[in-house]
Amino acid sequence: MIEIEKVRKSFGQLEVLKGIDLTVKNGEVVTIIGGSGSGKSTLLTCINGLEPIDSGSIKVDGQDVHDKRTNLNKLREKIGIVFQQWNAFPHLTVLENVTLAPRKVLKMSKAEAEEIAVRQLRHVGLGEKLSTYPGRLSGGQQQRMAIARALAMSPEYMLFDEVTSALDPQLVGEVLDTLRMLASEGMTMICVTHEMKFAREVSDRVAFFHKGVMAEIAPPEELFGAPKTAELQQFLAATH
Amino acid sequence: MIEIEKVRKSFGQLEVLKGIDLTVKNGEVVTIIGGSGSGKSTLLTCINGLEPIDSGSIKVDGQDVHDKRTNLNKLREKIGIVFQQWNAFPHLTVLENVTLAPRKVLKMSKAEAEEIAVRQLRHVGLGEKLSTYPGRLSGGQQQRMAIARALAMSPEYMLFDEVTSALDPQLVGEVLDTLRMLASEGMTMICVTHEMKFAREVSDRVAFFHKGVMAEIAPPEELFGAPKTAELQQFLAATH
Amino acid sequence: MFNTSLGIDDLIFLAQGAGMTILVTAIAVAIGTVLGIAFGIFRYQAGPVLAAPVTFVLDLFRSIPLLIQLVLANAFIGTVLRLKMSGFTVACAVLSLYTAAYCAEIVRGGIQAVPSNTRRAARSLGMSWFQDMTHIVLPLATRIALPSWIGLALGVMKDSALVYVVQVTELLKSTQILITRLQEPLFLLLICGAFYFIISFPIARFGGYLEKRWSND
Amino acid sequence: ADMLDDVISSGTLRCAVVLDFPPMGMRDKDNKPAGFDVDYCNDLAKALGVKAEMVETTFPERIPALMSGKVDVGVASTSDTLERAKTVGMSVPYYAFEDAVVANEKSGIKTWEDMKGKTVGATAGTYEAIWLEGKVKEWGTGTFRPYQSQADVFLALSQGQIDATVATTEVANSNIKSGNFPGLVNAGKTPMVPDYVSLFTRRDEYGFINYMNLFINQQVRTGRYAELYHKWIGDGEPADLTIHGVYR
Amino acid sequence: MFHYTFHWNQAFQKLPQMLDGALVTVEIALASMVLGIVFAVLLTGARLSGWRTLSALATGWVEIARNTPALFQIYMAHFGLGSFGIHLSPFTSLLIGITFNNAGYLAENFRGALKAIPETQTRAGRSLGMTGVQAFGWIVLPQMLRISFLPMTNQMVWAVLMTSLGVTVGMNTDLYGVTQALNAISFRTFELFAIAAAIFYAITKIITFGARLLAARLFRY
Ligand SMILES: Nc1ncnc2c1ncn2[C@@H]1O[C@H](COP(=O)(O)OP(=O)(O)OP(=O)(O)O)[C@@H](O)[C@H]1O
Ligand SMILES: Nc1ncnc2c1ncn2[C@@H]1O[C@H](COP(=O)(O)OP(=O)(O)OP(=O)(O)O)[C@@H](O)[C@H]1O
Ligand SMILES: [Mg+2]
Ligand SMILES: [Mg+2]
Repeated sequence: MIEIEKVRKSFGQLEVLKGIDLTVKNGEVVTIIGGSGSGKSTLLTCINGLEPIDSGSIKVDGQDVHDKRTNLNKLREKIGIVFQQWNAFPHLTVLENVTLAPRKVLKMSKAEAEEIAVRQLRHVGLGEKLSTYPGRLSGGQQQRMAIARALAMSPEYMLFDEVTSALDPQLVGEVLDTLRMLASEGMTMICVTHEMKFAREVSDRVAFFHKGVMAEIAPPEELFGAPKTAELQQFLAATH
Repeated sequence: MIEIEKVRKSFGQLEVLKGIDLTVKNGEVVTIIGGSGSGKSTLLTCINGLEPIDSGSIKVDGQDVHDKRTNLNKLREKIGIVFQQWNAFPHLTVLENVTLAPRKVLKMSKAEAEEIAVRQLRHVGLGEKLSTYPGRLSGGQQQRMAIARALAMSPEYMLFDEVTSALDPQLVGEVLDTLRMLASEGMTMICVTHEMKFAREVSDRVAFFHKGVMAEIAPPEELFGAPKTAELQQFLAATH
Repeated sequence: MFNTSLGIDDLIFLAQGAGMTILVTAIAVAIGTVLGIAFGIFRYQAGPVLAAPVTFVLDLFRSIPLLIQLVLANAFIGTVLRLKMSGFTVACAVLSLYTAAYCAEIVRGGIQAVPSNTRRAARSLGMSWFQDMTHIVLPLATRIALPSWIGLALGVMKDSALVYVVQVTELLKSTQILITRLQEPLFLLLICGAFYFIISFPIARFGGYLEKRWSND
Repeated sequence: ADMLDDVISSGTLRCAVVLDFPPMGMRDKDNKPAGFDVDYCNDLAKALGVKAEMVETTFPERIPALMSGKVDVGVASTSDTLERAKTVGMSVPYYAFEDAVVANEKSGIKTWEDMKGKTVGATAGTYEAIWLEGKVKEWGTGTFRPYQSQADVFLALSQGQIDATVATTEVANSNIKSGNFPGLVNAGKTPMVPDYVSLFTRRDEYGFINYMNLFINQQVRTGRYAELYHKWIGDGEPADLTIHGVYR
Repeated sequence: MFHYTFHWNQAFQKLPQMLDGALVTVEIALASMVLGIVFAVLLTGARLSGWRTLSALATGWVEIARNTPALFQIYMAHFGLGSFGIHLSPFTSLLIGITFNNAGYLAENFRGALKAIPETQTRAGRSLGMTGVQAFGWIVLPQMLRISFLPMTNQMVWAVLMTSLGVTVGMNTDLYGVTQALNAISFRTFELFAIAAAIFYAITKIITFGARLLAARLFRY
């Protein structure tokens, strides 16, 4: 369970998160939508402790992420995250990309790590690309590799930050399919996305961020069907 | 009137245009759709003489574009073109971007050029951004500036090459609105686009390119409603 | 020019000079690179304020003619501190720091060019700072920085022509010695220039090739 | 221990020598150091019972080489100017030069006075250079160019980059005779006072300076001075190293 | 602590002479930069001209400039040309040597900068009816100069540092030459060269700072 309480966060003068409350239960898929700069990415990076927060608290399985005593490297093993871009380690093959963390962080043997990696890469449809370098992959394949890499750590939670927005329209589908598959397998996920169709279809709840505030949160039918705030109405109209 | 007859064009071994015939009457809006690499952009650059053709002919108002005696610089003054990307001259302000060609090519005075530029920039909704540098504009604003820049030369024809495809989804709308406005004002236009909704709505005729051939051309209702060739059916299915 | 009195012994003498050029360069580049990596990481990690003293000192090495650096170091070590240090040692020490000063910039630039998301991805997988540095950042920064580093190494080789001021007889000095005796300046200078060129040009080309190849993917 | 002790116990005497100054210092056909100064250093090392090591320096670098500890002593035809004596300790003279004008034939220079208004040069930091630069300033016309080595001066002179130089008679004759520089002529003596040259070491090494003084004295007494003169410079009498009317 | 007595006073008395030398140093560096940029533009043009011989000559220049020591180039400009009976003053030789070097490095740079400007920029210009020359002059060149501005600043700093090599061709009026001449008389090596170093440092800082100001004025995008 991820429990976010009254989280505030500023970059210098700019307050990016203005008191966010959100609880994500195990097995739940929460999608976050919202305009550019509304703080969506920032929230995700706060959840796995890549960015410190100013006040409030974030607990993952009851453990406070921003407590000094928390071993963040340990905690991050169970929170996978995939970003919009530059996810791949370009100097490593696909297989090495996926085995690196299990070997160095979980201290697995090479054989063991490779077994898991191959399984996850097959899972996302990259079983044929093991010894290719990411530079030779399409953007969609790179993103799926990044997902496999995160999955290889056997995370309990997955965070996705607009994983399709840097992709050509043709490639979006294959990555979203991978996410759908994960959702259907019961993975707990928070997905930031611009793909409304996807959000509608896959989420248990959709959250709408506006200027650092979570303006609305509701099951998709409700949120898309009957947007309450003027901002959300406007936002939905713009993205038709 | 733009008259394109049996135009063939190769890059090295690769034949990109395999005999294109197309006539665009004054005031008409023709949209070109088609897969990547089908030769759409190449045709546009041939129309204003940026690329030479191998055989066939292209006439604009009866003047042969690829005739050696044609003064291309002169001819281009009446054909505006806007590309997918890197249209803005980054070292000039918005106003300077628009006044540069009228001043240097049409030898207008600074005041005269600025008057026209301001008018065109207001027209595309950039009246407030005159002394901004393009780097500070959103992609959509940059494209609208590029349109204003082309309009400032008072062209009789406008060619648009996927002017929205490098833009974030939120910004697409504002640029398409500008194109709609131009169309409604009676400008003769050829638009290459991936936006089917736009094509359907604004075009007099839609042309479908496939591998260097104009596979179909028809009014939008007909083309989208009853695609004849298997390729077009497939293409439309893929772009839902 | 074609009936030269340049003998086989003289060629050996020139080769010794060339050997000295290469030796001094190799030592300076080896030590300078290690120091440069350390300084570069420090400058990147410590932030501008903490790193200011290091930044300042390194900047000195890039803002004062190498000739003066050598003369000053020589005078300071020998005259002021009265340490007996061979010219070779002084030359290597100064050139190493000189190399380090440039190398630190290259390293810092290389690290900065690693996209922050790539680093975040590594940290998100539970890797520690050190693991991130060794497995992700340095390998990537190396690819970005290698072409510039090759340029630097060649630059140091060319600049090592100045160590004659601390009585080290490298290639250009050997050439001048032979000119004194044989009085065939043009011919000898061309040999000397050709030597630098033959070493530098292919390596520089290789650097350009790497740059092109790596910037494409 | 002072430097005399240091040298004896280290077993090596490091001499700064200038090797583009024939016949005083040069390289033989094996590119090995040779010349009057080189032999003189070897003699000094032999007297001290140690091995000699030649450290080649340029003229401008010979004193910095001593000051920075690269050498123990300079045997480098160094004029005993008062300015230098502020920095290093000078022995009594071990040789004396007379200077001559060497000119490029094409310049038409026949005597030292013809140098007025011409482009002249000499080796940076030498006694001749300082004198010549002074003269050019005094004349208020012409140009003076210092080069880093005697070799560059003669190269420049033979290429015609400069019209004339001032060099010791020995060097002038040796270079003209070598045949390496066609078109150079000896245009006669200069009105410079004879150029007495000394060995030098650190200013505060009195023990060593004392030793060198006695050594120079012994070289003359034993006839080694004349022997070296005949070996490197030629027939005739070596210059008198005493100066009439004063002590030193 | 030191066995050495610093004679700063004696050295500081020579400051006016050294500052005169610094002026000459800056003059040479500036002149060599201006000439270097002109030649670099010509070399870049020659290399892109498609005319084989011309392009090979230009490439030869660029590669020699970049692959041999600057000291060698300056020495060649004096004694190398001297072998052909071309007599140049030390000032001219030094200027030629540094200009040769600057032009080579800058030409390589300009070529890279040109590559970084998307071809669509020229196309956009041509589509507006501009001639090739107009499109280059109004659109490509300004952007190229901006991309090359930092490397040009660095090259300017290099040019200043390279003037110190003039002593090898008999230069005695620039900062290094003056310092060496003073040193030959008094042998206060450390003091004199420390002052020279400080002056060189100040010059380079003024250049980089000035360049930053200039860039802020010139490039507001
Ligand atoms: N490291 C940082 N330093 C300073 N400001 C930052 C930093 N990261 C983000 N910001 C700012 O914080 C605000 C929120 O950024 P964030 O990336 O969370 O937005 P977002 O909702 O993810 O937007 P997008 O949809 O464009 O990705 C933006 O104004 C951004 O400029
Ligand atoms: N300058 C060129 N040199 C060589 N080949 C080219 C050049 N320009 C285009 N091509 C090739 O010609 C073909 C057609 O290109 P064109 O840009 O016209 O396609 P398009 O229909 O505009 O595609 P897209 O939708 O991707 O823009 C492609 O295969 C392309 O690689
Ligand atoms: Mg974001
Ligand atoms: Mg196209």
